[in-house]
Amino acid sequence: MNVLLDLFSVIAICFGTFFFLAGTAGLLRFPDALSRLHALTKADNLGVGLIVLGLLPHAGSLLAALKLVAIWALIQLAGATSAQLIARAIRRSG
Amino acid sequence: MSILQILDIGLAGLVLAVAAWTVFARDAFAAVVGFVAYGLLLSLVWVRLFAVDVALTEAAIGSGVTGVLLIGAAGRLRKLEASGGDDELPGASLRLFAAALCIFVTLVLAGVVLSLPDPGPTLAPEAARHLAETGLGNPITAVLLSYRSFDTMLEKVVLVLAVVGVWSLAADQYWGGAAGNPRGAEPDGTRALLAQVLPPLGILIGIHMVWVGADEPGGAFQGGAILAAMWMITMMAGLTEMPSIRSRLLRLVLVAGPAVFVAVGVAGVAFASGVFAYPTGFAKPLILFIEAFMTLSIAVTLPVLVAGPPKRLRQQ
Amino acid sequence: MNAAPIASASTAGGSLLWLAIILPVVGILASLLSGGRHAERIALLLMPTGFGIAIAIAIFLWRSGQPLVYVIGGFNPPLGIALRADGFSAVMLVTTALIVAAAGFYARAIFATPPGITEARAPLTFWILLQAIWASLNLVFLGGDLFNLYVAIELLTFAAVPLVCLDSRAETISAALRYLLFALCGSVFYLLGVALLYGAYGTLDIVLLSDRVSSEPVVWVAAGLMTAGLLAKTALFPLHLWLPPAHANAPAACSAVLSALVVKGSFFLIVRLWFGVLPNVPHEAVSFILAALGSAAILFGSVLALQQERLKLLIAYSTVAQIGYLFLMFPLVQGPNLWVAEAWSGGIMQTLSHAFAKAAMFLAAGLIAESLGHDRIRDLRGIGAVMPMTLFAFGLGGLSLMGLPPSGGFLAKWLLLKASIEAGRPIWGAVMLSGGLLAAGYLYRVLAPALSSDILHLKAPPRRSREAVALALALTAIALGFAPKAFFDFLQIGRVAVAGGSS
Amino acid sequence: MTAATLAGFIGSALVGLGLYGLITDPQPIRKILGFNLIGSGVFLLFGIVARKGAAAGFAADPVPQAMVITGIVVAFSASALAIALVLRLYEVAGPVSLRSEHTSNKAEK
Repeated sequence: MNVLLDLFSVIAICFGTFFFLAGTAGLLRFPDALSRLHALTKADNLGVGLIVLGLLPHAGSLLAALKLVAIWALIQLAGATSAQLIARAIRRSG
Repeated sequence: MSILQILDIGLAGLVLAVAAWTVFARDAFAAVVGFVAYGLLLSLVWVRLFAVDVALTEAAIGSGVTGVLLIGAAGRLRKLEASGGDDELPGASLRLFAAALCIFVTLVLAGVVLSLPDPGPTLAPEAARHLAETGLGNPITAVLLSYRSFDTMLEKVVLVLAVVGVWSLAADQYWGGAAGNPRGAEPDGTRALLAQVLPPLGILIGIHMVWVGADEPGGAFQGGAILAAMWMITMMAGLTEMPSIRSRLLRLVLVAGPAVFVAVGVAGVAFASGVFAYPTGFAKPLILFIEAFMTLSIAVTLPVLVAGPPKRLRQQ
Repeated sequence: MNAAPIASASTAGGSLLWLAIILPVVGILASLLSGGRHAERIALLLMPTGFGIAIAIAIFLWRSGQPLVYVIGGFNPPLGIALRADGFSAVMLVTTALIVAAAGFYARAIFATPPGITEARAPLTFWILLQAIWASLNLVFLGGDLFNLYVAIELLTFAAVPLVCLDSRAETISAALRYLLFALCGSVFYLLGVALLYGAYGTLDIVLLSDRVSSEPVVWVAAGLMTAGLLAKTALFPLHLWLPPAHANAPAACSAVLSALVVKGSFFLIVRLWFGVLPNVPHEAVSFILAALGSAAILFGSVLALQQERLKLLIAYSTVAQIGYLFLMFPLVQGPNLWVAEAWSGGIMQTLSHAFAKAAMFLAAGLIAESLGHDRIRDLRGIGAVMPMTLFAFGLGGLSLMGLPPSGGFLAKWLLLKASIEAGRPIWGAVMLSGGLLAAGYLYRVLAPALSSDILHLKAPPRRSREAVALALALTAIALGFAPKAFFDFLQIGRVAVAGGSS
Repeated sequence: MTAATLAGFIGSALVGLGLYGLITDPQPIRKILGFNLIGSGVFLLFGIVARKGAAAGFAADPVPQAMVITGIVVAFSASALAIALVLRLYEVAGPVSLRSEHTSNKAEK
């Protein structure tokens, strides 16, 4: 059981970091600001989500697990809002 | 070399690279954005130094609130200076001299820091020995609010003076007016959504941080900074506005932290062994009492400082 | 003197020490809360009380002959913080209380809330910040812990900088900004030294540190950084660039406090550092450098003062020069020599007499500028006939700056001169004498036209009471010249002998 | 190399970098950034001192940590006052660099 959970964690976190890597590559390589933003937000949301998912079995207590989920939710909220605002600023400045 | 060491070296390189960016970037706005990222990276360094309280403070105030302040200022300066005519750097000889001086300072400092004894002299045992008297579990909170509470009280006065100093830069006709945008100045769906969803959770987290700060990392500064951020978010969304600087309530909240601190401190003369001493057995409740008012004051002082001097007449 | 008992217990009268700090702090908070006219009332009410506390501290000190100590919160250093008062602290406390009160009384005419308005910007901030300067200086003079003193100098910065630009003119704002950057840079280097000292010795208590420090690289680097930082705040040549525009353009009451007191705060900490923290580390070479910079400041500041066309700028450059004299005491207070007590008294006497004389001169210059609408020196012809009392105050202050008897400035320079000759270092004496001649030169440039028989018309005659304030300060500077021997014994209370060979 | 040693190098280098920015950059806001860099470098040195003082079951000496927390708040207040001054200066006088403006020795006309 423990081994299975560990395996799950490793796989989830690996995938999570992969999305971060892809997002970073996109941020550096994509040609314009809007597509860079796109790469970044998609990767961040999935990346953080998977890492949090992978960490959940190791949270130790229900409270700690809830805190992890709260962190994920807060990052979602912050990421979505800032991406919106940045995109609007880009559109306004042309 | 372990993985952790490699990560440490990578982090160190990143911190220095971003710091160098803030110094050498051509555009002031870009430099400021770099500074915010730098602050976040720095809080990771603090975690690596096992100073979680400091990491929280650095992230919340050193990077977060300072970042809002600097980005706001850089944005306004960019609007004000159409051509930006003062970008010329000083002459090469001065820059060379400055570079030599700075490298010298860095080397001397690094040499001295490396020569410091390790393990070094420490007050940790002393702090631990008196921890029971305070009833606290977090030694840093004990230092801030008991052993060296005099420093902390005076630092609250520094915040009050900073507010007075910033307000003193108002134009005379706006005295009694308010800073920032009026309520509903720029209606904006995204910001309004964030400002409605985030604060309930943020306020909870802020209060939680102050509460657990007695025993775990956290405290009035960190919790207060989060509460401050929540208020700033609602102001940015146009849901709330800065009150008039003459508002009695605003002033009451600004001075409440230091005033309660001083009052409890002076009461120590009558009820405990001396000024800023706590009566035996009442240390923890009194510390939490002071922290509650300090948090409130910090939560209001930080946004007031970010908002700057009053810029408009108050709408009646 | 055995330091251990001093560090560990509060003494009789110790409670006065925290009271001297908390009282103006309460004033600041109450003034901001109640606002408007109350700020002025609170400030003016607290000033006599604060003066009483300062006097009481001096009396306790005189009776016991030992430094007063108060341990805050019952936590002994190194974990906790102690406040200490020695002879130098006590006279500085009294001086600060007097000059702050004088500046406050003088400023009532300018910083009164106009009738019909509940609260105005400049008055409210002036009265709050004046109390803040007072509170932070008291902390500077009493603090026994280097980090506590860091908070003190930051408080002082926050109190002093906005006072420079209360009138919102572009040149005062840029002077204030430059002052702030210098001051912040100074504090951060001071803090860097504090970090290194803590890392090396595990305490920041001055008395405990003085027992632990030894001559090693970390101490020299820390002391060097702290001194450099404090010199930037004291505006010792060549770090003086910020001072003349800030002091010359601020409102006169603020200039008086800034020039007479605020720069002395960081000077006081340099003295604390080298003679309180590091007396057991011989430091003759450092003293020589400081005195050399001081000499350069005297000559450079005086020569620039000679060239100024505005009265307040002339006085500000004279401050640059007079700060230089303060550092001449450093090489003369070394080792267990006979002249050390004289040099110490001379240095403190210079600090006090310059404070009173400079405050008097700035207040007088402020009255002249208000009455004429300008302070151009060449257009002051005949001012002596229409504003005799103001000019008399200015002249008496100048007398003390030149070092002519009878005045505190004379006594200070005479003591330092005597010590320099006894020490076999007449060079410092020569610098002092030439500085006195230059001072005579730049004061003559003001006094000669002022006393001419030209007819001058004032826009508005000054108020007698405000002239009297300036005159009272100038007379105090003169009266210091009659200080009895007991006063000099008082200044020696708590002085720690500096290690080092007799030269 | 321990994290503390490494942090010692970062702290020293940050002080140097910040000082360079403070000296050479004419724009006031960049000078404020430089001051903040020096400040954070100094705080890091406090952090190393704290880490080297780990004892009594604490991973770091709490006293220097508390000092850093105080210091961060003071540094923020200082930045706020400096920024307010810069913005006010721009309002009153337009774009000004601290270098181009000279000490006015001349009489006011």
